[in-house]
Amino acid sequence: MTEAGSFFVDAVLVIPALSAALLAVLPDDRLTARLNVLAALLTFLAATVLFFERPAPGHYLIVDDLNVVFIVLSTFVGFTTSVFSGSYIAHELETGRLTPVYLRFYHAMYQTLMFGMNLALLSNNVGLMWVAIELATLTTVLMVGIYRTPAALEAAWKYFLLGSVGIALALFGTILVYLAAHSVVGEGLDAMAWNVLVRRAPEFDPALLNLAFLFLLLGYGTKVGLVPLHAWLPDAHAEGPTPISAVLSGLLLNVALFAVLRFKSVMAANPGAFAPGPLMVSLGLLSVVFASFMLYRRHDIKRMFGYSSIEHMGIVTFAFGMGGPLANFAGLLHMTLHSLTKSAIFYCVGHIAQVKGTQHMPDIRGLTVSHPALGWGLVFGVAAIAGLPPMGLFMTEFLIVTTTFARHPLLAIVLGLALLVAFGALLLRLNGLAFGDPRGGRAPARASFVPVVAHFALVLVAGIWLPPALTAWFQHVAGLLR
Amino acid sequence: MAIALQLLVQIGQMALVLALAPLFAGYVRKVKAHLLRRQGPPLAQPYRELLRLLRKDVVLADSASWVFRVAPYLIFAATWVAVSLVPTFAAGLIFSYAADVIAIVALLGSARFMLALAGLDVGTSFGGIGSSREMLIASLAEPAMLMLVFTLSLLAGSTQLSSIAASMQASDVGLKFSIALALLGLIMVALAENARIPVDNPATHLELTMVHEAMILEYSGRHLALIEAAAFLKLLLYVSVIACVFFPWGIALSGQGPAAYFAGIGVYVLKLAAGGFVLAVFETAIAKMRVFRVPDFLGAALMLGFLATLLLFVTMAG
Amino acid sequence: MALQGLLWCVGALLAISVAAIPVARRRWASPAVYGAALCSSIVGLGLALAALLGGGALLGALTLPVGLPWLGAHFRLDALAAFFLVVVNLGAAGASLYGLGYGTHEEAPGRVLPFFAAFLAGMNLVVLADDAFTFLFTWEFMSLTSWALVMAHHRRAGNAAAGYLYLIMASFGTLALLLVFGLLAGPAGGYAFEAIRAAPPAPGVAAAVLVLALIGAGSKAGLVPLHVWLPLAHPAAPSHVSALMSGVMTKVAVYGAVRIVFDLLGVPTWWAGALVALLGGVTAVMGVLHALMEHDLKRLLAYHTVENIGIIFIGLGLALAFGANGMRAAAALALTAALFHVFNHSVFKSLLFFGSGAVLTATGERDMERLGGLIHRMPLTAFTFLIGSAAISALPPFNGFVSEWLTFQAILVSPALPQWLLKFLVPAIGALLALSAALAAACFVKAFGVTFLGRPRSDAARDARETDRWSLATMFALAALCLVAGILPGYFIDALAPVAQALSGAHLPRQGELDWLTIVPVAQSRSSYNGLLLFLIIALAAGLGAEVIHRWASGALRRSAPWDCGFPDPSPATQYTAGSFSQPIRRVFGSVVFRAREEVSMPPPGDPRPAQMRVRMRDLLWDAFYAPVESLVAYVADRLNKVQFLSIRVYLSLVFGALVALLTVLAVWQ
Amino acid sequence: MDPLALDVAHLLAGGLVLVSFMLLYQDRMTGLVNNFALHALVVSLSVAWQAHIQHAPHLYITAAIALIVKAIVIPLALHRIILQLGIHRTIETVVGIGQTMLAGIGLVALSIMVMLPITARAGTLTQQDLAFALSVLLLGLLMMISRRNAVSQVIGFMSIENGLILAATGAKGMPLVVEISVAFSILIALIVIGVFLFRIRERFDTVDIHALHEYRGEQP
Repeated sequence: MTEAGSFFVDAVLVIPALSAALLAVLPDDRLTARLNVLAALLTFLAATVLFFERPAPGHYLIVDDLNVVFIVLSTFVGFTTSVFSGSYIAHELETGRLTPVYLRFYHAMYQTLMFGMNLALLSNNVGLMWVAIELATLTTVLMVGIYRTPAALEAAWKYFLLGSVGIALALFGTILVYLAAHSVVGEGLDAMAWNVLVRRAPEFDPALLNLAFLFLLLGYGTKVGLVPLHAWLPDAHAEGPTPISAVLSGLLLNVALFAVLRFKSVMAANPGAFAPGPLMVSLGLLSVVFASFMLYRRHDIKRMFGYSSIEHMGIVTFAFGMGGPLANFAGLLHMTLHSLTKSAIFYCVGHIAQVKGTQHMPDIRGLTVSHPALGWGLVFGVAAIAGLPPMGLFMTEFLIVTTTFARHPLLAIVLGLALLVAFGALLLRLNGLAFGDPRGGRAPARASFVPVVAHFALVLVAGIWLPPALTAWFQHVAGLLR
Repeated sequence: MAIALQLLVQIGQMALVLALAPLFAGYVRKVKAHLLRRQGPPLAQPYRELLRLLRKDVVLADSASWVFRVAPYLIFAATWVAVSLVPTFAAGLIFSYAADVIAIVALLGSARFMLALAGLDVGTSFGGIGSSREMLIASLAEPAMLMLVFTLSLLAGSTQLSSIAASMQASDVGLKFSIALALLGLIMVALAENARIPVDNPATHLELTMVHEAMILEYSGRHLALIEAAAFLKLLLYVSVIACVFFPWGIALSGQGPAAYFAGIGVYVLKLAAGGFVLAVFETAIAKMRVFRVPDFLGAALMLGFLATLLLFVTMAG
Repeated sequence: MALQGLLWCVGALLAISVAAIPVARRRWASPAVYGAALCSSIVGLGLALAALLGGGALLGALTLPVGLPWLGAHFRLDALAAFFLVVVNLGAAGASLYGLGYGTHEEAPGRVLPFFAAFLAGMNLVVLADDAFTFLFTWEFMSLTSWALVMAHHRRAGNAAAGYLYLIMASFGTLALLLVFGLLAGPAGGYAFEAIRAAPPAPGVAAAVLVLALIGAGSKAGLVPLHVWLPLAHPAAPSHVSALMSGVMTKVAVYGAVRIVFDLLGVPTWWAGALVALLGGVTAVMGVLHALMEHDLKRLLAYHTVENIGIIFIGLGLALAFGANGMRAAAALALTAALFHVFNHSVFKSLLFFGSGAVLTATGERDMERLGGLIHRMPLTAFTFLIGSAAISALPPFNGFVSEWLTFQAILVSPALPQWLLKFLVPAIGALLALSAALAAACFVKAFGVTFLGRPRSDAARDARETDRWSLATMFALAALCLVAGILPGYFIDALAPVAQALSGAHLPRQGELDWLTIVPVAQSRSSYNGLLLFLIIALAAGLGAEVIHRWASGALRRSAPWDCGFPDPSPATQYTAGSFSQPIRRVFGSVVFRAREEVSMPPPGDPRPAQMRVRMRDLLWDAFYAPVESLVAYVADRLNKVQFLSIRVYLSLVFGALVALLTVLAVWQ
Repeated sequence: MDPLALDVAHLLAGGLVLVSFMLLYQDRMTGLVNNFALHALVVSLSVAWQAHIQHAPHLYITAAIALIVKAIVIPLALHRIILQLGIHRTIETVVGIGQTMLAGIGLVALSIMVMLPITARAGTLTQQDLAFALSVLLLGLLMMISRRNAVSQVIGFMSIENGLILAATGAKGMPLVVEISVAFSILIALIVIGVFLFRIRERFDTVDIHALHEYRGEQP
């Protein structure tokens, strides 16, 4: 059944590309919003088929245990985000923050972004993946700056420059990987294909791999938002349109980290190469500690959750750095659940900022009184992101901390305390936002809560019961990652 | 049949203590008066007071609740039962296994609890003073008491007064320094618990110095009579405890015949006389101390208890 | 099998909580939810009782395919779990029954009803859990739901802060437990309790586990110095929830400690016993001293929870010390005392919180200085509260005394211990226990006397009305239980025998068959207690006295104004207040423990200003442990926050620096 | 492969590093832009030479792109921007030129230290190319962080990119080089357009902290 599979793989890429072109030319905004949703939905459906029909890996595209989950996840979040952005954009048009022209541009860019990310996830070729990630970065840069306020422009610039440097470093690393490969595999596309790389990795020159991984970690790590390469992330989250913040936190960070994982699996397969563990552990731990303290002095709600994304990316990096079947499993699961939770949080935050007319947290109070759905949604989201049961992130943090403590007690203690500090900051803000006497606008939110509910339902279920298939894939990948 | 007989003896003991308690109080007063070169009231004076109070009407404050009216009966009953559990002239009476010394102390605690509540019930300022100071003294006295119990149980391997008396009678205990310390501590606790000088003055009605009397200011008639009787019983109880633990000679052990019982009664009365005399001398010899010196006094008792325990460890190890 | 039944009850509770979300605003929602919760708790109580008394016939284990995929959720019902389930479901049933009446006064049912049922479910699950993941999952779930209940009245001043501190401390405890299980399970992740039992940790590891477990469970139980959240959070919740948190949830925390230390950790070490017992003694005294300084009725009760937790931990510590020296019978005695006190405290603390809730609904006041004289307006509530006060003050013939008496008996066995430290330490702990018991009596003379006796200090207190029938029924039932457990303790001790047998390898001699229901923990000649007999004789003597006096002496009674040494003052302001009642104890203890300072400002003669006295107290523990952490976090946050405001060029140089540094490392490393 | 070819390749690659140093040395705007044109020229030459000796015709495209876009179009555009925005003719540096040069030397040393042992097995040509490419990359980064001026930072970034192109061509037979260079050209075009659109005169790193406060919605 592989040709059917390959058909759907192509669909996952073609639909966004076509709809991007289409949306770029269509004038009417009502229609375009719906079209956007429709395209995202079709992409998602096409992607879900990949669960059952996997094509044989080609020169450029591949579907395997690692990316099948993430491709479905990213198309799903892309779909829900498009639904959310429908109601979000409508409000923006009314308030006049966006003109129809920019809206057309926005939708085209949205689909382009989807295309870029799907390509990056599906690509079986290091160079192709690099191009795809650069494409995704560029589109997000343009969307972050879309409001053209000084703050937005500055955020876009910062993102753009740091991103470009990161991209450059990643490219150098990619070249080095090719060099390491082509002396073994021979010249040509094979030397850049994932499945080949992983299979032949043991014969590669470890020294080259080490240098390459160093560049790749720094390059893609910039996209992941690891401290000290993180500077662009909070502002990009704060100043762009909220759907983009959701996609950034929910998907783009994942895609970049996914790239790092691909290369880590290559490293892991090579006995001579140094274990990337310590490097990733230190970067991850640094990110967690730094972000958790940065949460305290935040006043902009979206920027705060941007920092929380840094924290969680740090946790995941830490987990993969620790390695071992349990920690790797936890890391993969954490990536998945974090993207679901964080994007849902941003949906809530977007509506909150719209009804309250501000992102400035001290001006927002008593949401559970004035807007129960939004308020309790936020409470649920924060509880989930803080790793409280019955939500899924509890499982991952449980696995990470317990397994780490058995091996390196000190690391686990630092990590745990950092998590506690971060939780303290989030809960402090949550107390202010969700409880107390209401402050700020009281207009009812005209929002579709379907995306939020869908995400939270998934997170809740994952906390209690995981599908065996998912477990099997993740465990296999965890084994590959060592 | 045997049970009936034992029950009879027990009831006899309860009647005996009830009869002796006022007499003992009067006797102490008399001795104190003599020591002060006064004539003093006749020995039977306490009986007269009780009877007079019983015959009078009760004048009850408007703001008093049922607690105020129920308290005297409970206080009286609890104290009386507590005394009846102490081996006075005979050990191992039928009730005596219902409570060990800890439980006896706790019974007195229940009585105190009710009394303190009664002091607060009417809602006057003096009742409050009395209750709060009484509870302070009690809270300091109980740890000291427990340390002493600890010493005794270490000596006798039991907290059951009858067993303690029996094993103290058996000569193998010998004379240990710890016993003296324990005796001293127990005396201090007894003085505090019974509102005697130097902790409190049973004769005073100077508002700011009184503790026990302040709580019962609002009482009158039969209620007051019951509370006074309870106070007499409590004093008798502590003297009896000291007597049966430290001077256990002549106490009839279980299984001995009626003759032993009557001998025991005689010895018991003699012991009371001696104890009362010592108490009177002590009370006339020293002065009452300020309320906030009481913690030091009872702290000293606690220290004695500790010391007794530690020394006992040493002597036992040796 | 009982386990399935209990899990079904839990499922029912969860279903209730979900179903309550949409309908919470309806008028019938509150009785419906509480009624349903009552039914399921009663069923659970019955099942747990059957399992506890059934002699192992109904115990068992099962695994559900949820939770960690490769592990599943293990559940197990053993004697220990059964006993704690009895405590949990008894408290739950009481709270639900009380809620039937109390819930009608609730202004925000939407914030209470769903979480109430979920909270009950969570507590049941913690006790049933049989693997590390399920245990911590449900443990934290319990914290989360109770936090939501604390935040139910979030607009009242201070509640939000209380909830914040509570959840942070709870997460801190959970973190400690995470580390505990990290150590016990090992890197391979053997999370099932059987696996952990099969591989007991090395001595050094065991020590770390013990300390972490004390931190984890202690922070939830309110062990000093981890107690700071408790007196803030428990009173903030609605009163029946306060009763659950104080009476039951702290017991679940004790269960956690017992499960880890006694069951999973294998053979204890004697110093562990010393540590635990000492912590318990300090906790008991600190808790009761705090309570004495407190004028808020519900906070006073919360501080007493701290005290009783201390008493329980004294028993546990003694059990550890005895067990470490192979003195099984003594260990069983201490353990039985602790567990019996767990049961007793859950009963009378719930009763007292219900009483305070009744007062709160009747007067809207929690501050004792504005109450008084309620016994005239609410006699029945006052009666039950009095019984609760006597029970918690460890006065015979009520249940509180029996468990403390057993603890004393255990302490009196301590001279047989070989270690000299224990020989000397345990008597001192006994003195602490006696002190806390006596102070508790003083504190409840204050609580009951100032609240219910005397003359009303405010209009609210004057116009109070007796509370509703449901609440009264609950309170009377619990009061009756206090008395029954006090006069027939033998049966309760026998019920605890299997638990003691399982945990300490021995159990107390059977008490049920002894003549006249005397309880004899060790030997007849050593010590014995018979609550029933005492109760009967006292009743008899009191009745006799009353009869005689009314028959042959005067029964007449006249009402008049109080005498008060001749100068009575009609204003209720002249009666003793809570503050003045505790003043002597504050002078004696507070000046040391709380640095209590009194400042009297006496205006000069002729100056109409009122004289004032202000009392300043400081919580030294807070200053020692919590304030530094607070300021440290703030300091670091401020320092790091500067990084938010750098220029792009500097950020680029960060990247550059990282790159160059790593390259250098690589170059050197090769 | 005949030594002459190697020497030429070596000459061109080394020349690139030299030009990077010249970029670091420049403190006049126009001179900088011209220098960069030279930089791009050298790159295109070396790429073309690689195409010749590797017999990889598609690399000629890359060379052409480099030549047209970066040696001609962009310098002209930059000159126009400088004129239109009235940018200062002098370049504001963070630390003195001298220190920057010293640091550059250190970086070159570092990159050689790192590269040579690693790429020992990868053939001399690749070896040199990679070593030089890494040096160019690091020098470009150094330039970006040691210059306050927007245009000079853009130029620094473009020199990084030249280094990467060099590396990519140095990696023998690497596919997608053309695509990658195209993608990069798009990136650079965007940067330049950005500079122009957003009227970023002197610097896009705002050093005014208060402005940043206001920008980042962080007023308490």
